[in-house]
Amino acid sequence: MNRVFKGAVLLLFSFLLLASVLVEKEPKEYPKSYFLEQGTRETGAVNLVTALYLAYRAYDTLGETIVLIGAVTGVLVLVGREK
Amino acid sequence: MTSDAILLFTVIPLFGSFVTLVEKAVPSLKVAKPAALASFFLSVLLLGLYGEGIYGGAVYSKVVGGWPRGIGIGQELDGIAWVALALVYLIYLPVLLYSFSEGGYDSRFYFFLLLLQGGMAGIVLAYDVFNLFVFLEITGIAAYVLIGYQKKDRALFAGFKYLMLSSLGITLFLLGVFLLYRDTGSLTYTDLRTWALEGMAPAKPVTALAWISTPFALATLLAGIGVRTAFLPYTWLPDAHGFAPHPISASLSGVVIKISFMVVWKLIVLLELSEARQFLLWMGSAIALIGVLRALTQTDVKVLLAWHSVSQMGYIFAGFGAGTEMATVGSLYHMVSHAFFKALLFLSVGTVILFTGERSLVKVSGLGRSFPYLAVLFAIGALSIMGVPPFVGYVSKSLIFEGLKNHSIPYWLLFAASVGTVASFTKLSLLFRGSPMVAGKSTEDSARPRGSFQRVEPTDTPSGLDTRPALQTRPFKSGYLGMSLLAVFCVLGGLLGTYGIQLFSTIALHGSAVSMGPAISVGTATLYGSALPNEAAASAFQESMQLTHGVTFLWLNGKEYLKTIVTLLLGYGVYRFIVSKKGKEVQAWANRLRISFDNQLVLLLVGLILLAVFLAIQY
Amino acid sequence: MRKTNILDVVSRKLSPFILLFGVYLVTFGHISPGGGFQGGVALASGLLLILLAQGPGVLSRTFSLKGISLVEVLGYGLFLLAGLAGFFWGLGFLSAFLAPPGTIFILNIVIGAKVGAGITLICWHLFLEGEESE
Amino acid sequence: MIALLLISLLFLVSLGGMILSKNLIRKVMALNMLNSAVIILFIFFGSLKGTHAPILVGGETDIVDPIPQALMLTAIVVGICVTALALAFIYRLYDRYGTTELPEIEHQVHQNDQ
Repeated sequence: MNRVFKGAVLLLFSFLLLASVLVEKEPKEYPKSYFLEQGTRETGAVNLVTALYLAYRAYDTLGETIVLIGAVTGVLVLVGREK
Repeated sequence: MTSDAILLFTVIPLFGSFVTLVEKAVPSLKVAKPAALASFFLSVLLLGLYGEGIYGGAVYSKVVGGWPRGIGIGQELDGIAWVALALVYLIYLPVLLYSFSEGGYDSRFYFFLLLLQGGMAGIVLAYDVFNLFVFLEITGIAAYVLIGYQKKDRALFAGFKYLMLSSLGITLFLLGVFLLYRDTGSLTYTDLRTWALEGMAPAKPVTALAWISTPFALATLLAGIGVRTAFLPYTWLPDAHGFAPHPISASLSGVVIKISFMVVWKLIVLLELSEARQFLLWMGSAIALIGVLRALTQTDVKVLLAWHSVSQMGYIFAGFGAGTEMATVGSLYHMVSHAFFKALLFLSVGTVILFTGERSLVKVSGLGRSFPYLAVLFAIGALSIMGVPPFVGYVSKSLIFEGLKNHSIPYWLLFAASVGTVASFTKLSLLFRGSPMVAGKSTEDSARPRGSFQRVEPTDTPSGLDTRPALQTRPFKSGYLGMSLLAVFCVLGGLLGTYGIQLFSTIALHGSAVSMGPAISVGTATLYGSALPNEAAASAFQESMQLTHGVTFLWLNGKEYLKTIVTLLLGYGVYRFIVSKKGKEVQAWANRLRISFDNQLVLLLVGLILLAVFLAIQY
Repeated sequence: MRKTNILDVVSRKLSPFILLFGVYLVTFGHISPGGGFQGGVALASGLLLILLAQGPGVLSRTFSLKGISLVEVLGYGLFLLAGLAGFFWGLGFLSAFLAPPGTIFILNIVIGAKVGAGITLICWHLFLEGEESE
Repeated sequence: MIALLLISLLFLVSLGGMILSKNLIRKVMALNMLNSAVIILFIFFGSLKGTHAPILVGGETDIVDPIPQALMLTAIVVGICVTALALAFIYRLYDRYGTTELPEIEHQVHQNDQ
């Protein structure tokens, strides 16, 4: 697969990407309005982002801590010397 | 059974992994292995509790943390998810038992093994696109590290390539999540489904080309997960599964690639992407043949098996792609049967490598007399993959072929692939047939104690692969136990074929991905109720597959037997050709065909563009 | 290139304040901008400043490698327990088991400690290239 | 519009860099850039409507969409972890093959296979 083919594939992909990304759109109102009213009352956090990732979507954060500890142990396994 | 507990499927393995970490911190506490076993039994218990509900078509949905539906993260246990979880745990036990007896794994190995199980359970239960992204990442990290765990140089290189390809795929998946979030404003599957039913119009397009954004978004989504299930750049799989530690390649080939395909299955059924099914049909049958052709030219036993995983996944794609009831049930059934016999094959061949220290067919053969029980286990696995009647492979393959009758070209491609499979497994069976030979020297005399695990110091290891320390004699009992379990599953899966079809037809068509069933959601209010479009089709299919018809279709059906015999004969013919002198030259030439890593990345983009084109046609 | 002691002096004087700022970010996460992740990374950068400026010897005088990995493991365990606590309270996994601000505050601190420990460990192990990793 | 163009350019440049570059470390850096490009795209889109940060101090209601920001915290840390693992792999590969150039490693691997 020489360079021309790679270039063609990249060009085609960039055409698709640009056509679909360069579109003027506004974010929707619904989920944001809910957080605006209920956010502080339900979770007690003034900072909505913290309320979101620690209360409403805490499951993502649990997943993310697992990714972090997985990476730390993985680096330890891969880089550690044989005992 | 209330739907609050479905979250335990992911929490139990993750808690088990926390316990194994305790052993890493305090080495005196030997808790890693018991924790791994305990998490197996607890999860299977939970699975059983939900069993009869799921069979009745119930769907359990729960939002984590009790928040309203569109706000928190949803979890759903439906028919497909239940089958996937059952598959995860049925393969997890033999892999665990094998790793106990193989030894040389410390508590960190079990940490990652439990992380893998927890990640897969999370993927299957996810009902939120971003949550799916997180759990895909967890399974990914566990898989990368486990592949390179024994730090052999080929495994490290394979693990690195898999990491880069899979991370590129997941980043594209994140791009797809963004595009969908932009158009629908939410991340849950339900809103995606309502958006898909309204014709997927991108909100208020400005530029003339805005219609491209939807097919592109779906293409990035599917291609992102597709990398994991050997969709288009399937070239990473032979190295990754071939050079991973033996229990890991069994677990990867058996389950991990299927779980990501189940997500693709859910998304395609959810968003009604019939064009994507066409793409799967054509690509699946092409991959099936390519996989077998590459497998025929391999000499390294595990890489040969890994290429067969690629081709068997091709069957599953083609079955799902065809879309007829028979083929869909066949595809789901083949996922289960492939997991059983591929895991058995990887473990049995892995034991041969452990016992003799040799990986290449040129160097080792004729072990039948010294390891008769291992030969029997291998034979069961090989016969199942060839689709020989009494075993599980026969049932699912004949279902797929039956479902593909009216697609002529994919049918013949898959038939050629079956012939190739028969040929390459007769070649692989040389391990146990012919004159006994280990590391190039014939070992006629060496009386090896039965079933014990004695590693012969490999004399000339070409690629410095197996540089383990010298002889370790240790009984291999729990390894054999694990493999015998898999063998029993292979045989039972075949003999109880008709009941299997009943179970899978109710699950595949009735309680399918999008709670298409009457959504008897136990516990919280009905969340995702939607009429079952193919209710009539499901019940009609169930009547057609009633016990009597099922039996006649499977066991008294002359045509199927004829087809199997023809495949076997043709396969033997191809085998004769490969073993002949001319065949060897073809093998040598084919082995020089290598695809560099950069081209694999380009292949991913090519796959994505192809998928986008297919999706655009429907749009 | 002669080793000047500007680096030592600056890093030794600066890192305590970075750590303090990190602790502030973590504890006031739910009121002011910041939170577990950002605070954790600030904490990690404080520690890594010493690691890079003066080498692992100085850092391991105050923060032992084993201690930090213990913090990591406990952080992970505490988060899981916090989730399970919600489950046992009948409200379902990871739901608010204390009065509204309570759960967020505790989870914030657990996450801050964990991310801080995690990133320090990653850089420390890569820095050590596995010489004396336990 | 210009911002979207710049972000997609960043995405394309890093994608091209990842595919065309020969050095493994450069590939990992390109992967990291790719990840950041998608993260910036998400957050930029979230902040199109609304002016203030999503912290409800003093009864502010015209806030930016908080969801992308919360999601991207996780995506950033995931990016870090993948990069850390990739670097660990590269360290081991360098330790064994003595180089971080991809063609050379592939050449040595094929040599071992013959």
